[in-house]
Amino acid sequence: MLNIDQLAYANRLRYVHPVEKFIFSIVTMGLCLAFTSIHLYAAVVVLMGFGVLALARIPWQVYLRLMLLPVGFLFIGVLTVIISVGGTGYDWIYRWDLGPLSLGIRHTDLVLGLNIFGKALAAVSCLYFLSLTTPMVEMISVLKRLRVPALFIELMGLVYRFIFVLMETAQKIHTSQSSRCGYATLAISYRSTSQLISSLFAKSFQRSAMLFTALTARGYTGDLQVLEPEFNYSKRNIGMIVLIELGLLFTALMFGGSVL
Amino acid sequence: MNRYTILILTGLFALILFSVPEYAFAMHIMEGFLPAKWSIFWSVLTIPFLVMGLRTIKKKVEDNPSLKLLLGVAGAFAFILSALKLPSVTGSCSHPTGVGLGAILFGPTAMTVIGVIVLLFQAILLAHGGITTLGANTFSMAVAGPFVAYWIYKLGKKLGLPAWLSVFLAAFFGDLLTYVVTSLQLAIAFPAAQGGIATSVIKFLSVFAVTQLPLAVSEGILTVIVFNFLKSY
Amino acid sequence: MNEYIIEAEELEFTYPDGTRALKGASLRIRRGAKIALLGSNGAGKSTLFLHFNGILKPQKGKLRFNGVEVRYDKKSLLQLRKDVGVVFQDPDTQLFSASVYQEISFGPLNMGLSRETAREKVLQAMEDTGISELKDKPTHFLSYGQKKRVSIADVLAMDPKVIIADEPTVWLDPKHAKQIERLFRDINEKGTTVIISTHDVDLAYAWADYIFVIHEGKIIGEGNPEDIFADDILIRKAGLERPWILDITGLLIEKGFLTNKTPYPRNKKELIKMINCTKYLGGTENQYDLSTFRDEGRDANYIPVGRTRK
Amino acid sequence: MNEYIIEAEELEFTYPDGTRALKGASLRIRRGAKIALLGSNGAGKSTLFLHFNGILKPQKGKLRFNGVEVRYDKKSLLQLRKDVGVVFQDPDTQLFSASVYQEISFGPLNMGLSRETAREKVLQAMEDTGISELKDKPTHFLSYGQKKRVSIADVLAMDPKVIIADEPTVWLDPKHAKQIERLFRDINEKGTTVIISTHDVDLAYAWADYIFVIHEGKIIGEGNPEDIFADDILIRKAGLERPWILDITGLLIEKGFLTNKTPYPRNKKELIKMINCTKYLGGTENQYDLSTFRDEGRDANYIPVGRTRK
Repeated sequence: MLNIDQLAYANRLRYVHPVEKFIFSIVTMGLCLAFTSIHLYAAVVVLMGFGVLALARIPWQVYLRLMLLPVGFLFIGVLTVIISVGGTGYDWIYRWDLGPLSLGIRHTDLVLGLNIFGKALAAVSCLYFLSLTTPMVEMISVLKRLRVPALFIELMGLVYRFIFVLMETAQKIHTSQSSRCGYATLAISYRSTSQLISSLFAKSFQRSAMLFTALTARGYTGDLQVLEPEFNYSKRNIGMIVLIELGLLFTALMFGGSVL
Repeated sequence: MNRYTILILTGLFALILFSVPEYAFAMHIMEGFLPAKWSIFWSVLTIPFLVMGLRTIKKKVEDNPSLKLLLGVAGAFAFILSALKLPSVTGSCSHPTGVGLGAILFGPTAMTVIGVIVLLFQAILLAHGGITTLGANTFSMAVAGPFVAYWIYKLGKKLGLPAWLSVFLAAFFGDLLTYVVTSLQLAIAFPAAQGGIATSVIKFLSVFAVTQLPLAVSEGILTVIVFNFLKSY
Repeated sequence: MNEYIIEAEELEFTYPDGTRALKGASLRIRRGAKIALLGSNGAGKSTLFLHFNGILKPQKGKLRFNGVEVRYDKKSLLQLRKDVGVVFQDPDTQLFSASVYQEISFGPLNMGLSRETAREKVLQAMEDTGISELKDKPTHFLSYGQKKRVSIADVLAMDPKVIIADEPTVWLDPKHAKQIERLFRDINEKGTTVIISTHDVDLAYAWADYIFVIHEGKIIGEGNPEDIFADDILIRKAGLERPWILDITGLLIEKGFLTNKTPYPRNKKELIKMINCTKYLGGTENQYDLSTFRDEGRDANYIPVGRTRK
Repeated sequence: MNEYIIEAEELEFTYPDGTRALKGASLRIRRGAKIALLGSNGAGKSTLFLHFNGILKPQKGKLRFNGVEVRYDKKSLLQLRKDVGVVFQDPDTQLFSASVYQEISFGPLNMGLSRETAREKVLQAMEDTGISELKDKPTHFLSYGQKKRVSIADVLAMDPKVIIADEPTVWLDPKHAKQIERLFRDINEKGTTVIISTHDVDLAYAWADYIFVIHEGKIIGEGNPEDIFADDILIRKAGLERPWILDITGLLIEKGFLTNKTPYPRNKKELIKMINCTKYLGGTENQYDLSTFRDEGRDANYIPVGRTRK
């Protein structure tokens, strides 16, 4: 289930400074959001694909599957935008009359839909570049440098750690239930699921109490201070990032780029 | 294009709706889907709630340091819950939001903070939702949903409804509102040429109603069962 | 009825994260036997028994239950899970219900038994595991040893033909560990095949009729306990140790204090009896009568057959 | 400097749910010793060491650290927690951070050390526990044994004077259990007092200099391992067993195969060496040279003093 997390710890760009990776993907994502230009979107998708596949060496099957993941939402969303209900007098490409109403596709909507499609795909590839190359621990430390409140950072760290602890527990309970014929019918599934949830909740509660004891034993009084991992900036990388972003900006401005 | 094309398109639409359930059913607006101004608008609108939540937690943690750990573990719990397959009356499976349960147990403001974190992790670790749409998703899932669920629960208690009914209604409407707000957000961003936002809202509401209405009922029932189990613990 | 209740042929299984847990594991479990599946942590024990119960489906290889190949449709799976019960290692995660009674009734009710029949099964299982007085207690108030018993009753209540227990005595103090050992012996005597998966060589040696040694996803040896532990290379390869009792007895025989004309003792009690019988004759002609020192451990007269080392 | 680093006098503690966990427990821990706190499940071990670290405050009785009575204000508590480190049984409840490096830095930073000093302590602790290569790994990718080491490094990085470990070898297979045992011996050799709470009599006998037996919230016996396990009534009362090695050695001495002029062996290796040295002289005048058979277990020359059985 947490394939992305696993890959983030094992990819070839793991030891590149997280701030460099963060700035690269967020600025690119910002450009995609700011400009409407199919050329820009295509360039970003190719660029990020190159980064993920050739530089980070993420297996292409995995990347393909990840790219297909949001397609469901994308199709539904885009189709809902494209197909309109309405009267006459517009630039219909196709119209289907249903008595007083008509269902159809307008030219402007189709262009809008295609733009949304391209933009979302480009933005998603930026997100994947970031999440596939930067482990969460380092992502959190980037947020800390960005002056996100300490409480938020600490909670993020705890949530992240305990996602794995609780997931293991949930899996064990699920296995144990399945091995005793849980989830056999719909009614049994309901019962099994709710037992799983409530038992997991009770165990989570106990865990937090035990964690409190264990941390208090190490002097916890309310703050979760930790040392930050150390990385070295690379002048070469920073130069590359600046060049690429300028190139993308140029692409956006040259090829029908309009600011939304 | 002729009507056959339309039929094929509709068929394709239905196919996607049911073949990619994991994504289609989770009401998270995907990365890059909202125009820039709306991304910024929803983020700005969410920030006060987040700050309020952080302040409340901070104050409470000063008196009771164990609360921070409880919230951290609760956040992880919410994440697991959202990734859990849920038995559904339509036969398909999807995600409970846990919005109602969380709001009743921890209060709506704390739920906002936990919600942002969970949504951020979902975006990064599961590719559900996104960073640019984090504000919009937070507003629907971690502000509107929890607040309404919390108020309904309180109201139900005041009116003397049976506990299970208050819990059911809170979870049901919390879930439902999440879907209504998301549809609204999409409609405002992409108003229909004729009929404007109102028409668009109807379009999005009806598209997602197919899956979200049964889910809201499922979530309601499940929350009641879980609540009863928790009471017996 | 087939002589072997479970037969696995060249099972292979790789987890989604890339861990190759089973790399062609083959074994045949004789009906009614007391089996130990012996291996160090991470050898593939858990993955193997999750196959026996149909939780995992082999990516390659075949699994037969009672001579019939396991199919993975819903109905066959339910039947298999009814027939093969698993007692997991950590009762803290296995127990998920609020009360002991509710917990134990989970299996029988899922099998579609009527409430009345389920009730009988639950009460019987509670009696067999000696926890009748805990019926209405909430599970999270129980001691560790009690939880362990409840988790055994969980499975017993489903009347399985095979019970698999994962490291059943870990974390128990000596007294409670003995009780659990004895409980599994009693369960076996009523006709249930019992498989214990463990890294505890003393337990495997003292308790089992027959041992399978698993290492890196393969069965690398099988046989009766004496033969298994006589094979030094096998034991070392599997990252295990010899039971202390064999080391000491062997040494005492070598030094002439005990004779080598007798079967080896299987636990401390037997060794003590054996030493006590020694009349200190200078290690020549001491003869032991089996019946005088054989303890309650495994059957004295179980002779393993059909050994098919791969 | 006080001879005893921790002194507890008649500690009493009842949990909010009514469980009377301690009913007047008294003991004195000698500085620099290797101590085992031995008792069956639920005897009060955990409650007792949560007092040593100031997590629980005794409802009656007194606790002294280094001769000074423990006060429960914020500053004294922080100092006590720096001085007395606790390694909890389940590393998954102790580790709160996904990064091994950040996890270990938590304690030192709480002590108010500078980032630079804290960094050094963390790296040193990782080296001492042999986990330096795990620095960049996330906690959730570690094996159970590795997590255990991280949880020990957590505490070591704080430079405590006393380390308490709760059931440190449970769930580990023999190989990894040995490694952890050795790790605690090394830590002790550098001058840290180590207390292990366990129900494993073989571990306590082989490892500890001095043993306290706890039963139903009271210390019911203390002494060096040989004396403790010579006291049959005590052992039975505490729901424990004698280590097998003592039973067998005792019997062999009784039967005249070994002489009783020598200290008892402490583990299998020593017993084997001892039997091997026997020249089978009819059990009369065998003399063993300590240095030839004493294994690496506990110190040969530690002589417990100041025994004050309550």
